[in-house]
Amino acid sequence: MAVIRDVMPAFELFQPLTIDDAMGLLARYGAQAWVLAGGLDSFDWFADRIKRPAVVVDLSQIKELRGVRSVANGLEIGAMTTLTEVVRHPIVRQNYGLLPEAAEAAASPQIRNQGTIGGNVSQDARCWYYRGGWPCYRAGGNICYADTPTGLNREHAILDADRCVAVNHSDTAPALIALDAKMVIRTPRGERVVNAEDYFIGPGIDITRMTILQPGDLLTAIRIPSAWTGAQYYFEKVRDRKVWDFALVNVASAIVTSGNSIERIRLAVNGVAAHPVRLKAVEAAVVGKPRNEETAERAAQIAVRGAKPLQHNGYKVPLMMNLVKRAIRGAGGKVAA
Amino acid sequence: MNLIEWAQSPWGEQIPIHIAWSLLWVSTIGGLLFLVGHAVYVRYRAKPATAHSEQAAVSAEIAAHVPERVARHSLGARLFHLIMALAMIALLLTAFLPKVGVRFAWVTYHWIAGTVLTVSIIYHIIHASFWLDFWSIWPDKEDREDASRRIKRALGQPAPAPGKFAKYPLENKLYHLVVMLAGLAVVLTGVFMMKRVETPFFTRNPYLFGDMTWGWMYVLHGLAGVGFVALVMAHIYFAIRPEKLFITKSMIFGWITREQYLEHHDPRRWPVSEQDSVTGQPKSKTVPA
Amino acid sequence: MSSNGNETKYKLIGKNYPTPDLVAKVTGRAKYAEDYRADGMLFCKLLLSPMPHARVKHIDAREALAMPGVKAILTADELPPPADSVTDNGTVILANQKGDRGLTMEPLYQGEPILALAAVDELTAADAIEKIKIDYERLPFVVDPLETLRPGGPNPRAEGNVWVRAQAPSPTPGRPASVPPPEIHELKWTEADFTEAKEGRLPMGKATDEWTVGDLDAGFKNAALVLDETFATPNTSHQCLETRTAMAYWQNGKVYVYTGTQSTAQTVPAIARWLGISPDNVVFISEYTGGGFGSKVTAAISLIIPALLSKKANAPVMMRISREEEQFIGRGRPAQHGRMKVGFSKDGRILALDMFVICDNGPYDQVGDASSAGRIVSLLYQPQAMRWRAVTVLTNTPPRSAQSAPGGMQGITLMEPILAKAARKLGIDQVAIRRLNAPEGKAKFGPLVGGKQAYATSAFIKEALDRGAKQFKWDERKARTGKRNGSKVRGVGVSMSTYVGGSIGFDGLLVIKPDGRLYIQSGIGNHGTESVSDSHRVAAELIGVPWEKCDVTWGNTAKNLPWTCISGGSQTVHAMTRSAHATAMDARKKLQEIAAKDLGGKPDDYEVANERVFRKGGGAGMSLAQAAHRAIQLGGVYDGHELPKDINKFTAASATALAGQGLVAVARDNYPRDGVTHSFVATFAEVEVDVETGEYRILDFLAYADVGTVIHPKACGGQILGRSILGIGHALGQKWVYDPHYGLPLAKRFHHTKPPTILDVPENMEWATVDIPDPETPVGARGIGEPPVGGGCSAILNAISDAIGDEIFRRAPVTADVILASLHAGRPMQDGLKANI
Amino acid sequence: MACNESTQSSTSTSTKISRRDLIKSVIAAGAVSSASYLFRVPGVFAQASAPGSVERLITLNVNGQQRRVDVMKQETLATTLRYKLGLTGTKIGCDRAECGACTVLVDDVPHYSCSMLTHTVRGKNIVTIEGLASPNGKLHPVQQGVIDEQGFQCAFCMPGFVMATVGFLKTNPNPTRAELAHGISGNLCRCQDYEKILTAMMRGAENLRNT
Repeated sequence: MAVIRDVMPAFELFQPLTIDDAMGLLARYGAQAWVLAGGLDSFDWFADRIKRPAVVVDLSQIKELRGVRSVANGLEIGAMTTLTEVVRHPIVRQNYGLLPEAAEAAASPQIRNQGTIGGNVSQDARCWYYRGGWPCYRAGGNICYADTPTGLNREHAILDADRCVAVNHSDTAPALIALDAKMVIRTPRGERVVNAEDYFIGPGIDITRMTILQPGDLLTAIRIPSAWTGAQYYFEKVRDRKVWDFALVNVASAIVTSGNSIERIRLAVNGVAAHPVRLKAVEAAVVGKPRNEETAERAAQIAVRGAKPLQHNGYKVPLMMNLVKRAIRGAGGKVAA
Repeated sequence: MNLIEWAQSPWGEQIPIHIAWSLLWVSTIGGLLFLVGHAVYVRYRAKPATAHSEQAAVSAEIAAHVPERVARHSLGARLFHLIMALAMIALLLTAFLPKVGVRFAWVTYHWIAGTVLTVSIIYHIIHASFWLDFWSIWPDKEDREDASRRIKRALGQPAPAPGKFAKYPLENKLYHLVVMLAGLAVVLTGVFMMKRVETPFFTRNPYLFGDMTWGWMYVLHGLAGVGFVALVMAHIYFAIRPEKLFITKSMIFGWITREQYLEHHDPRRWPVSEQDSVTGQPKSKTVPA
Repeated sequence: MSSNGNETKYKLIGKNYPTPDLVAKVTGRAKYAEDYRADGMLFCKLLLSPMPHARVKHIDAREALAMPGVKAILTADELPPPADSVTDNGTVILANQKGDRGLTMEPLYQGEPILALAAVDELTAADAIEKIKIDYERLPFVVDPLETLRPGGPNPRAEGNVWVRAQAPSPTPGRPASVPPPEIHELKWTEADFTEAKEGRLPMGKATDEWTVGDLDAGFKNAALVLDETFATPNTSHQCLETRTAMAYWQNGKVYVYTGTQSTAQTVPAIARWLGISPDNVVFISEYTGGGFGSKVTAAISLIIPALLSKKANAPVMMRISREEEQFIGRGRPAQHGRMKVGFSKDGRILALDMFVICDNGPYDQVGDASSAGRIVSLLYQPQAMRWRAVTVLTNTPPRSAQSAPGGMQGITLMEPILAKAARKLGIDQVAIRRLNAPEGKAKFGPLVGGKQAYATSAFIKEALDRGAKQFKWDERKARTGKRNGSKVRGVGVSMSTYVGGSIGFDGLLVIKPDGRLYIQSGIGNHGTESVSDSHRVAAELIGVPWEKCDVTWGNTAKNLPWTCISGGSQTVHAMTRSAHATAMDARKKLQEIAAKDLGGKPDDYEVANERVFRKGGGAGMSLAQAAHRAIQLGGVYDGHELPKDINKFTAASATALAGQGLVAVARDNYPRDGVTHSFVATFAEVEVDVETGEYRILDFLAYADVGTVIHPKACGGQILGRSILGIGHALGQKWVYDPHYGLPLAKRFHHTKPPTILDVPENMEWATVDIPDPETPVGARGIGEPPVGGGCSAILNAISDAIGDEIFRRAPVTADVILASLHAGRPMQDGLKANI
Repeated sequence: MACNESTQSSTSTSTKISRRDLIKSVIAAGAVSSASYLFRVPGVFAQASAPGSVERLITLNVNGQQRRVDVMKQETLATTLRYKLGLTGTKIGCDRAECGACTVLVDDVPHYSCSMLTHTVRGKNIVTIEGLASPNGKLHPVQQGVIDEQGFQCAFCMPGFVMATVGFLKTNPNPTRAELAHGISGNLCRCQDYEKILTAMMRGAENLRNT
C-alpha cells in the first residue's frame, strides 16, 4: 500500500449534546471510535492518514463539559474549556495563577482559542519517528528508532524510559500536578477521580498510551483544590521558538513558605519523560529548608538522580537542574540581578 | 483471522512485527479443549492400560534385583526442572498478563526470567549430555512399534499388545521434543531481542538485523510463547492425572517404588539394580539372558 | 527606518506609494494559483518515493484506475525528454540528462514524486494512490556528504557522487557556442584525509574546483595570527508560504498554466522547454506569488505534472502541493561544511585566506553555492592572497536551488565568526577590523580570468559601517557586554554582507494612449518585492506622468509583456530601472519628434514634463494625449509598427500586438556598465543569553545598506529586514534533520524546521541606507534582495560569541541545547561535521 | 498543542470501504459533484439514527450571509470556505495549524480554519477577509493600515494576519507593539516582513480607534 499524506480520510461524525450520549456512542463503537476535543492533535493523525478511526465523536457541542465552576473548596474546569478561557478566567487568574501562565505558554493564540485543557493534558507524544508513521513501540511495533546508535533524540526522554523514549509535551500538566489537581473521568463503570500525576502513565506500563484513559473512557473535568491558593507559583517553559513550539523542558511549582523556610511544596517538570514528573524526592528534601541557593542546589542534584541521557539530549540534565533551581528560588526564579 | 501483525517499515515495505495476540486465546482454548477431550476419552473410551503382552512379563529373577525405591530423577535434574518451571511461569505471566489488561512494567522481569531460563537450559543440555542417560528421552524403534500397535488397538484393529515403557513413556518423550523445539526458539530469539531493550548485557542496538529479520524473530518468539501456554496447561494436567501422579511425585522426590517400576516400565529397556538406588544414578546394563 | 536623500531630485523615485496590487491583496481578491477554478477541474495527487534511493521495478495501478472517479495517471515514462535552452546571447546550454524531471523511475530522495494521479476529488485520488502497488529495488544511499567521500562510502547515484564541470568544446565557427552540462564523477578521499575528522576538523582531500590569487604562503608567513576553523551551515528549505501548487488546461493547442513564479516573462520559455512545445503555445498566468526566495525563479518544473495530466485526461487539473510535499520538492539552500585558514596581520588585515568548502548539493542539478561563496568572501574581506577549493557533493536529499544569497550567505557565515575571533585575539574593535578589510570603490574579487580579476561597480560599505555603528550606538553597547547580569549575559555583533545587485540588457515596453494615461507592461514577477511596479516608477518619473495616471499590466503573458530579467540574484530593480529608463528615453524622443513635426523646430527644442511636451522656455506644446493621437496617425516607429532591431523577439511580439494603440515606447537597455553590480550591508545586533537555559533573545537589530538610489523606501526596508531575518533564521534554528540509518527526513513540520516567528525577532528592528547612487547605472539603483542574508545570520552568531565566548558552537543554527551543553561542559559540545542532525 | 481527549489506539489500518459503499457514495457525489471539489461522500456508516449524528446539508453564517452548503463529515472549514463558498481569500499555507494563513473569525475569535471541522461551526458567525470591507467597498481600518504602511510582501499570509489582528483588537483595542506582536504570534510570514507588518497592524489599530 503506497503511503500518501495530507488528505483527511472519510469518517462518520457524531456531535452528541450530552456526556451520556457521548458515552453511549463510545460504548457502541468501542475501539473504532475516536474522541475529538479541540482536534489540533487528532487532525494531524487523520490528515497523515496514520490513525483512521471509522467514527469520530466530537465533544464540542457538549455544554456540560465546558466552563469553569466554583465547587466546594476549589474549582472545577470542564475538560472542553479552551486554554484561552482558562487563561482569561478571573478566578483562575486570581487564585491559581500557575495554570493560566502554563496555559498561555502553550502553542499559539489561535490554537489556545480552540485547544482545550482536557486535550492539552491528554495529547499524544510528539516523537518525530512516531509522528512520522514509523512502526515503533508506541505505534504497536517492536522498536524505538529514537534510541538507537544513530537515532536523533534531542527532544527525547532522560527519565523513566522503557524501550520508548518519547516525552510528554503538555504545558498545563505539570502546573495541574503542582496544584494537586484531580482528574474526573467518566468510565463505562461510572465516575473515577484520580490525582493529576496518576492520570499519566509511562511506556513501561502501557507503551501505546500517555494516559490511563481506556477506550470508552472520557476525561470530563479537572478539579483544583483551594489548598494551594495563595501559594507562590513558578512556571517556566524552555523552547526553541518563543511561541508555537513544544517545551524542551518546563517546570511548575507551588510553594507555601513560613518565614523564609519552605512549609509545603509541589513541584513537577515535563518534557523529560513520557509522563510529567512530580519530583516527590525533591519536595521531601526541601520542606523546612530555607528558600536559598543552597537548597536550590540540593534540589537540583536530587531532581536528576537516575537521569539517563541519550546521544543528543544530554543538555536536558543541566536544563532540568537549572529550572528546578529557579522554581525553588522563586521570586522570578532567575538569580537576582 | 490473520496470524501475524504486519506494519509498514520506514521504507514503506510490509514487515511482520509480531503475532496476532488473538493467538493467545487460540492456544489457551485449544489447550483446554485437549484436556477436556483427553479426560473424557480416558474416562469412557480408553481400554484398561494394564493389558500388556506376556512377553513383557517380568521374571522374578529380574524383579529381585529391583530395589525398593527406583531412582528416577537425580537431584540436579529435579532442581533444573523446578527452576525451569518457575522461569517459564514467570515468562508467561509477564508476557501475557499485560496483553489481557493487567498493566505493569513487565519487560525487566521478563528478560530476567528469560535469562534464568536460558542458563538453566544450557545447564540441562550439558548435564543431560554428559551425566544422564542422554538417549533415554528420545523415541526409539520400539516406541514407534508400540505406538502403531496401540493406535491399531485403539481403532479396534487386531494388533499385538504394546510393550511397557522404558524410563519415559512415549508421550513424555514427544512432549519433551516439542518443548525442546519451542524452548530453543524462544531462547534464541529472546537472547537477540535483549539487544533491543536496556539490559546490563549489551549496548542497545536495534539495527543488529534488518526490519524483516527482526520481524520474523518476534513472530517466532510469539508463536513459541503462546505455544507454551497450551504446552504448560497440558503438562500440569498430566502431572495431576491420578495414573500419572507417581511420575509427578518422582519429579519431586526423585524415586518411584518397585511396584510402580515393575508395573509401568520394561526392565529390559530401563534396567535398574541395587547400587543404582544408592548412587541415585540409573545406568543401563546388559540384562542376563 | 529611514531612507535619506532624493527628496528634492525626484517626484516618484525614493517616495513611498501604495503599490497597485495592495488593495486586491488586503481584500482577499488577489488570486494565487490555488484560487483559480475551471469547469470540470480534476485534482491530482502525487505518489512519493518511500526510499532515499531506489529503482521502480514495476507499477501496478490497475486497482486504482478501476476506481470510480479516477481519470488518469502519469509516470516518468510519459515525460518529454530534457531539452536544450538558449540564452539571450544565443548560447546553447545543452540539456542535463541527469537533472530533475518532475517524476522519476529512479527516485534519488525520499519524497521524490514517482507518479501522479488525477481524479474527480482529492479523497478519491488519495484513496486510489493507496491502492497502487510498486515494486522497488532498494539502492545504496547517503544523506551526509562526508560519508560518501569516505573510502568505500556509498554513492548517491550509480555514476558517482560529485559534479565536475565538463570542458566546453571549442565553438565551431558559424554555430552558436554551446555549454555542455556538468558530469557526475566518483570521488573518494583516503583514510589519511579523514584522520583530521577525529579532531573535529574538516578533512580536506582532493577538491574538484580550485583557484588561487596572490601568494598564500607568504601571507601566512607574515601573519601575526593564523586561525584554522571548521564550521558548518545548515540545509534550509525555502518554505514559501504558498507551495508550488499549479493548475493547467489546454485550449486550441495552447497550454494555460497557473502557478507562482518570481519571473513572469522568463517562465514562458522554461515551461515550453519542460513540456517540449513552442513558447508561442504557452500562456502563463501568475498575478500573485506567495514567496519565492530563489525556489521559483522560473516557477517549478513540477508544473508539468498538471499540464501533462490535463492533456491526458482532457480536463483542467489542479495540483495542490501540501506542506510536506513542499518540504520534498520545494527546494532548499545547500549546507556547506567549510574550513577556513586565515592569516591576519597584527593590526587585523587579512593577509592570506585558504578556504575549503564541501557543498551538499542534493541529488540533481549542480548548484553554484560553493563557487559564489568563494567569490563573495573574496570581495567582502579583500584578502591579499586567497585560495578557494570546493567539492560539490551529491546526496540523496531533496533538490537544492538558489536561496536568497546562494553561497554568499554560507561563505559569510563561515567567515564572520573567524573575523570576530581574530578581533578578540588581536584586541581590535569588531567594527574596526571589518572596516579595515572592507571593499571600497571598484574592489577586485574572485579568480583570475584572462589574468584579471572581476571588480565591483562601486562599494560604500565603509560608509555603512561608520553610520551604522553611530546609529546603533556601538561603543555604548560594547561597553556593557559580556558582564553577567543574574543569569543573563549580553553581547553585540556586527557583520558585513554583500551579494550581486543587478544585471543588464533587458527590454521595456509602454504605451501612451490617447486618454493621456501611461500603460506600462511589466514582465516582472509579483512575489512580494514590489519591483513589479517599483521599477516602472522610473519611466513615469522621466516622462513626467503622475503615478495616478499610470496603469501597470503584469502577471499574464497573454497581455503583451516585454522580455524581462529573472527576479533572482537581486537583479530586478537594477536591470529593470535601466530598461525603464531606456524606454522612457525612447518615449521622450518620440514625443519630442512628434512635437517638432507638428509645431516646428528641432526635437531638442522640446521638453517633456508635467504630462506635456512643450518648447523649452515655454510656448507651444501638446499634451501627451494629443501626442498619442498623433503617434497613431504617424504610425511607423511611433505607434509600434516599426520596432528597434535589438529588442528580444518576446518583446517584439508584445509590442506588435500593442501597435496602433498609441505612442508605443519600447527599448532595450544598452547602457554601459563597468564592473559587476553588488549591494552591501553592515549589520548590527545585540543579544541577551540566559546561561541557565541556553535561550537567547535578540534585543536590537540594525541593517545599514548600500543599495545605491532607493526607489521605494518601504519596499526597500521590507527587503533589507525581511532578508536579514531570513538569515537570522539560520542562526536561530532552521535546519534539516535526517535519520542516517534509513536516510529519511524527520524534520518536516514548521515546529521542527523552525522558521522564525514574530516573537523570535525584536518588535522594533531598524534599517537604513547610505543613499549613494551607483555610478554605473542611470538612476543609480541596485538590488537588495540577497545582500542582507549573510549579515543577518552572522551578526547574531557574533553577538552570541561576544556574550559567552568562542568555545560554544561549531555550526549554525545555535540553539539553546547547544549553548547550555557547551557552557556546562566548558567546551564546544556541537559536532561540526555530521550533516542534518 | 494537542487536543484529542483520549488517544485511543484506533487501528491505523485503512477504513475499509466496500465497493458497494464506494459506488453508492460516488453516485451520491454525482448529485453534488459541482460542490464536492475535494471530498467524496464518506461511505463509512450511515448511522442516521444515533444521538449526535449530523446532517450533511447545513446552513453556515458567513460574512453576515446564510449559506446552504453540503459539507462532508471530515471537511475542514478552510475547505468549505475556499471550495464550496468560493471565498479564496482564506489561504491554506500548511493545513496543519502551523502557519495561520487560514485564520478566520468564529464568533469574533480567531481560529485556524484548516484545523476545525465545518460541522463544529454550525450556528456560529464566521467572518473571512472578504467580509471585512463594507459593502460600499470602504476598507476595514485594519486593512487601511496595510495600505497606509505598505505592510506585507508576497501577502499570502496577509488575510490570516489581518483576521488575527481584527480578532485580537476586539479583546485589546489599544495594545502596545509588544502586546500586538503576542496577539498575532500565531501567524507566520515567510517573507519575514514582521517589522512592517507590525507597523501596519499598529496603524490599523489606531485607525480602528479613530473610527
